[in-house]
Amino acid sequence: MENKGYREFPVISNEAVVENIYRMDLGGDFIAEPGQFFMLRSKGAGPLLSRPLSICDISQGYLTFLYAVVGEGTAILSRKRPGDAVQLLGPLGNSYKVKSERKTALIGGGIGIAPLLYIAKTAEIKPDIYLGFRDAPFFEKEFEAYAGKLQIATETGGVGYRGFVTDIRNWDDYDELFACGPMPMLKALSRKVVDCELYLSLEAHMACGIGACLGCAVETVHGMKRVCKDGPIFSAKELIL
Amino acid sequence: MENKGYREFPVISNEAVVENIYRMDLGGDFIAEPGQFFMLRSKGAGPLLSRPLSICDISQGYLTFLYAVVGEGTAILSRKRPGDAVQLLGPLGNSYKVKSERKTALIGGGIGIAPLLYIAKTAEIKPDIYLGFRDAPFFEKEFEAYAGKLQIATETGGVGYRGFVTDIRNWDDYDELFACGPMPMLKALSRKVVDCELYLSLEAHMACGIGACLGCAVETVHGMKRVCKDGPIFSAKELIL
Amino acid sequence: MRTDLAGISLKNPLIAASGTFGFGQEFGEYFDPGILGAIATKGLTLEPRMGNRGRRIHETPAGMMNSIGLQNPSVAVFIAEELPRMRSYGTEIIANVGGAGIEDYEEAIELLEATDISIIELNISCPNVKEGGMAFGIRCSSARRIVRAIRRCCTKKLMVKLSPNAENIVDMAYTCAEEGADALSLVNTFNALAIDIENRRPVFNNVTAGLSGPAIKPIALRMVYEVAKAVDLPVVGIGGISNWKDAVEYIMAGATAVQVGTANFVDPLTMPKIIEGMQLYMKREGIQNLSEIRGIIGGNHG
Amino acid sequence: MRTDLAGISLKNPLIAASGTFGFGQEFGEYFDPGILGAIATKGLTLEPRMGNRGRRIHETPAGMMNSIGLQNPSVAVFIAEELPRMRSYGTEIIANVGGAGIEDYEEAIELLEATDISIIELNISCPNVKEGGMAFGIRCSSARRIVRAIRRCCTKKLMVKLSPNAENIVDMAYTCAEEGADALSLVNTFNALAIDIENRRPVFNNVTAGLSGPAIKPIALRMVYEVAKAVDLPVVGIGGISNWKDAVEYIMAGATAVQVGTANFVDPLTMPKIIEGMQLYMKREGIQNLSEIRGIIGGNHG
Ligand SMILES: Cc1cc2nc3c(=O)[nH]c(=O)nc-3n(C[C@H](O)[C@H](O)[C@H](O)COP(=O)(O)OP(=O)(O)OC[C@H]3O[C@@H](n4cnc5c(N)ncnc54)[C@H](O)[C@@H]3O)c2cc1C
Ligand SMILES: Cc1cc2nc3c(=O)[nH]c(=O)nc-3n(C[C@H](O)[C@H](O)[C@H](O)COP(=O)(O)OP(=O)(O)OC[C@H]3O[C@@H](n4cnc5c(N)ncnc54)[C@H](O)[C@@H]3O)c2cc1C
Ligand SMILES: Cc1cc2nc3c(=O)[nH]c(=O)nc-3n(C[C@H](O)[C@H](O)[C@H](O)COP(=O)(O)O)c2cc1C
Ligand SMILES: Cc1cc2nc3c(=O)[nH]c(=O)nc-3n(C[C@H](O)[C@H](O)[C@H](O)COP(=O)(O)O)c2cc1C
Ligand code: FES
Ligand code: FES
Repeated sequence: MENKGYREFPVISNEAVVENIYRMDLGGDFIAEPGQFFMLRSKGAGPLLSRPLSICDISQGYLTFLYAVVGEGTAILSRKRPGDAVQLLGPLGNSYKVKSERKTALIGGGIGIAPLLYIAKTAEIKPDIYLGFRDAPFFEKEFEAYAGKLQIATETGGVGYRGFVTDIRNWDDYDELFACGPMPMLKALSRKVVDCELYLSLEAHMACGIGACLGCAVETVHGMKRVCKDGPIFSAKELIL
Repeated sequence: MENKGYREFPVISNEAVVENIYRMDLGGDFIAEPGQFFMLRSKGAGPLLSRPLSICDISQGYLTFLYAVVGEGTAILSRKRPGDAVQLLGPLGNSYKVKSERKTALIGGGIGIAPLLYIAKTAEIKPDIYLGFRDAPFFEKEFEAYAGKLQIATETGGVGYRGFVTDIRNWDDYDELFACGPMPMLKALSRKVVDCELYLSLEAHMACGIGACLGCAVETVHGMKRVCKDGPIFSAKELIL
Repeated sequence: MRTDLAGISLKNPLIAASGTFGFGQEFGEYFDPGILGAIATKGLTLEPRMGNRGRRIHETPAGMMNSIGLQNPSVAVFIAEELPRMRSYGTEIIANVGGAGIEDYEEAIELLEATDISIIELNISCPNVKEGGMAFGIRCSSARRIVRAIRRCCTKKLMVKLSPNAENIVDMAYTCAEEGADALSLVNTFNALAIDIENRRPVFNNVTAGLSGPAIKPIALRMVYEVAKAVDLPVVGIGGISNWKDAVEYIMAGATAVQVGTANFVDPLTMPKIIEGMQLYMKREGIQNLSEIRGIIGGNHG
Repeated sequence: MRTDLAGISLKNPLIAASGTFGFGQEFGEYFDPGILGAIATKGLTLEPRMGNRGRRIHETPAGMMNSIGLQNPSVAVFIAEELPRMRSYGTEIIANVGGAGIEDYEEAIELLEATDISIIELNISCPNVKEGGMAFGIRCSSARRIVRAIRRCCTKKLMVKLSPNAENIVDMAYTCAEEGADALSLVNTFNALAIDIENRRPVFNNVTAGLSGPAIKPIALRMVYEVAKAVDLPVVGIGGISNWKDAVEYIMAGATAVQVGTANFVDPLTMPKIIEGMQLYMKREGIQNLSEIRGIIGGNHG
């Protein structure tokens, strides 16, 4: 038992990678498992509740978040400048490891690509990576070094496969899939995948992030589970979506 | 009628002059009368209501506030760094001019010295200036260039007169006095001054700053008046303190 | 966005809330009050009132408490000195009337009867005056007495302003409807307490004061929804409205129009911004008339 | 800061509020729950409940709304699986009991009677379950029925948790006192509404949900003040407490102890920070015992 709670970290950089999508690097020596997340907030200003953000990357001396500006909390975050500080609780939630004996693909949709980078980086063997975007891809180059195959899909067809990333191929020749993205994408994937193990990283509105409020509950075959504590990663088989 | 409202200005500098007392310079071409104030807030973060701050100084291209950190609003302000922005409404309230034909003294207590600088700077003739502090004086050097006589009082006696600034002397050989500071100081002065015109700059808790909420009302011989709109400067004769 | 409020046609459903817009003059420096649907005056009483002594304003998380105490120059002075100027704005003026006893209310209404004002907002819900005021707004039986008495002498449209401190807001609404109110507005401020722990006493001389602002919006919206669903009168939604999205929420909950209070203090341009925001919203969503979304979440309006 | 709550001695007056602290386990990673005065369990029901579907959490200005719907493993499973671990913390455990009908409540209490728990918190105020729950907490007549029934079968200390949606919170308190409650805790969440304007429907499947957090503090504090002044029972203050100053305000309003809810989500270390802050405050002010300031603004306690 450590008396930790929220701790403050300095912003090293915080830049838009494309419109409305920011990359923020925080200074510090972080230890966390791939697929985990942090609860994040500003000090003494901004909304009451913290915002959950996935670990996008951890490097020597810093942690990277990749986030979309969708509302007040993320807008305040986007205005942070180097030298400002943010407060983090975590790392939180369960994790996911790509194992050498399993042929694995990582599938990300939109801002759902965020957790895939650190998962790929910490993999025992390079996974294939499939990234889907509405229009222009972003941040995709970062994945090159860690991907077996890297394939892009865009709904508008501007780059790569034209259409949904879930439709790029038949997935059943993989042993294992890990997917993160909007709920319709995850549902579509669940329906398509028959013969391989599918793991989904879920989002839910959270108050506490530590398993106390039951606000993030999701229905499973084993009863209600908490996205923040029992997840965010669930086997698709267990979920009742 | 101009559609103005709150406007955003960049912070040029924001430094502690002594512990808990900050000087903030904002970039812009400001036009305002001495003794007026602004309502001030951060963009999209921080408390609901804006904070009133007096004009401490206006120079070519910038405006200076001198403020004490007393609570949440001023604490947030004190964390602003060059390049950040704050939003201002104003200038608001009435004003005060030192006139050449009147022998005038300006009396400030604690952070109440803030509005005196710009009043002295815009005076038709150099007023005498009396500044009172609890312990160590601050910002007093800034007044030197604009003061006839400059005298300091400290309650602890470390610098200058030992005791309250109001007790420094008999004030009745001045034609006019302008005072700003804590209410007990203003009351003491009102009691002591017999024979010269005394103007007091008041503080009150404000919601709107523009005369609409009646939250800042003060009792006068002419009924209730609003510190934000009819003041902040009142003739002591008119006030029922 | 023209809106019919109990037979009175407003330019749009945005009304400045009583006590937060003075008599309009102060805001004239920032925008043309004529763009508003209506302005509710500061609460008027038969006799002039100097209001409460001591602290009048206290900030709370996302809200504020006030204890102004109905400071106002009296109905007579309002009619003589303020109304002519307010008339010149070219928007509907709503006279908000407070009082201590029923007779005071009645005499105040009588004076207003002689004016060209078309809507009276009967404030039976001000928590900041010791006598009368909110007392009428808590129990249906007292509300019934005052609304009945006023209805008898009031030929203007009568809008009763409800207190969220009412024991049962829906029963209160029924009662006012039964007694002939033409419209209801809600909510006034919530009775609340703040303590100055340094000095070990309440912040306000009256001990309690009225809470308003964004903090109360979720509760006020629920009340407006319940009342709009229950009674067959136009309901004006009030409580914490700060932007066009808040205003749209109230309309979707069943409000015919809305009032903006505390947000006018936070930014004097709040109301013009809301009007613009709603216009853009309606265009974007292809909404011709707000009745298309009014009460759409399940009220009986729209 | 030892505090007597209806004859039960607590280490200090800081109690974790029901539904915001789970069964303590999650917070064990951050601090030793044994430092708390007491922990109120998540609301327990006779049968296990999976809680509500759809959105459960919605943020509001300085507050949050929840519609958890009393998700819990049942009283029996609590007793078998959670209570032994909770006992090991070495702090008082308060069993918060909810239910649909009176019989459910009675049976749940019976099971708890067989345990060594000394305080039952009777939740007659949960707005998030369709049947029962808050319905009991609105009118005195329903409250009387349930408190009377429970009092008959409950030999533990009985603390009734009041709803701020009660028609009259003071009458409600009297009623509970008359029926033999040993203590009162207030407030539970305020019934509130949020609308998803993009999709033109309520955010929550149940339409309304419960508002908590700093936004409600001024109203909750006023209610605690009124109740503490009126009835001769210990009152536990709840609503928006986020720091030691808030806690001191409640004590000065007359509360015997306080519960911290939403603030536990905002920072898991809120409660240890409050305990520390209060200790420093008491030292600085030379306060030996909180009774020196309890109700000091004018209640009947202290
Ligand atoms: C485990 C987890 C990991 C996440 N990782 C990332 C990430 O790496 N990058 C990224 O851009 N986003 C991520 N999200 C989503 C991110 O938390 C939301 O976009 C963010 O909370 C929105 O806050 P806001 O104030 O800008 O938006 P608003 O819509 O104003 O927020 C209002 C409230 O709703 C909540 N909320 C809104 N959208 C979501 C959402 N999609 N999921 C959960 N809560 C939401 C907010 O937290 C807040 O409480 C993650 C969510 C979860 C649950
Ligand atoms: C016309 C005018 C000019 C002022 N000029 C200056 C100045 O130049 N420098 C300076 O340091 N201070 C000045 N003040 C006081 C300053 O406004 C307060 O110190 C500040 O509002 C405190 O905010 P806070 O959030 O830090 O404190 P908190 O105590 O947390 O504030 C809580 C609430 O009380 C209000 N409040 C607290 N103290 C005061 C006060 N003394 N006067 C008015 N409202 C208060 C706040 O505005 C806020 O609404 C002036 C006040 C007025 C009315
Ligand atoms: C400073 C202030 C003064 C008010 N004065 C009155 C008044 O005189 N008469 C009245 O009916 N309501 C009065 N109100 C209540 C408002 O009209 C409104 O009902 C309430 O503030 C809730 O709306 P809001 O959250 O938008 O402020 C006043 C509110 C405030 C904040
Ligand atoms: C997520 C959540 C769950 C809650 N569950 C319960 C419950 O099961 N039983 C109960 O009596 N109160 C429950 N409450 C109410 C709290 O115990 C408390 O009364 C209320 O939140 C007000 O306090 P606060 O403002 O400190 O949160 C819950 C509150 C929240 C926010
Ligand atoms: S966010 Fe509170 S339990 Fe998951
Ligand atoms: S602050 Fe609103 S009238 Fe002065």
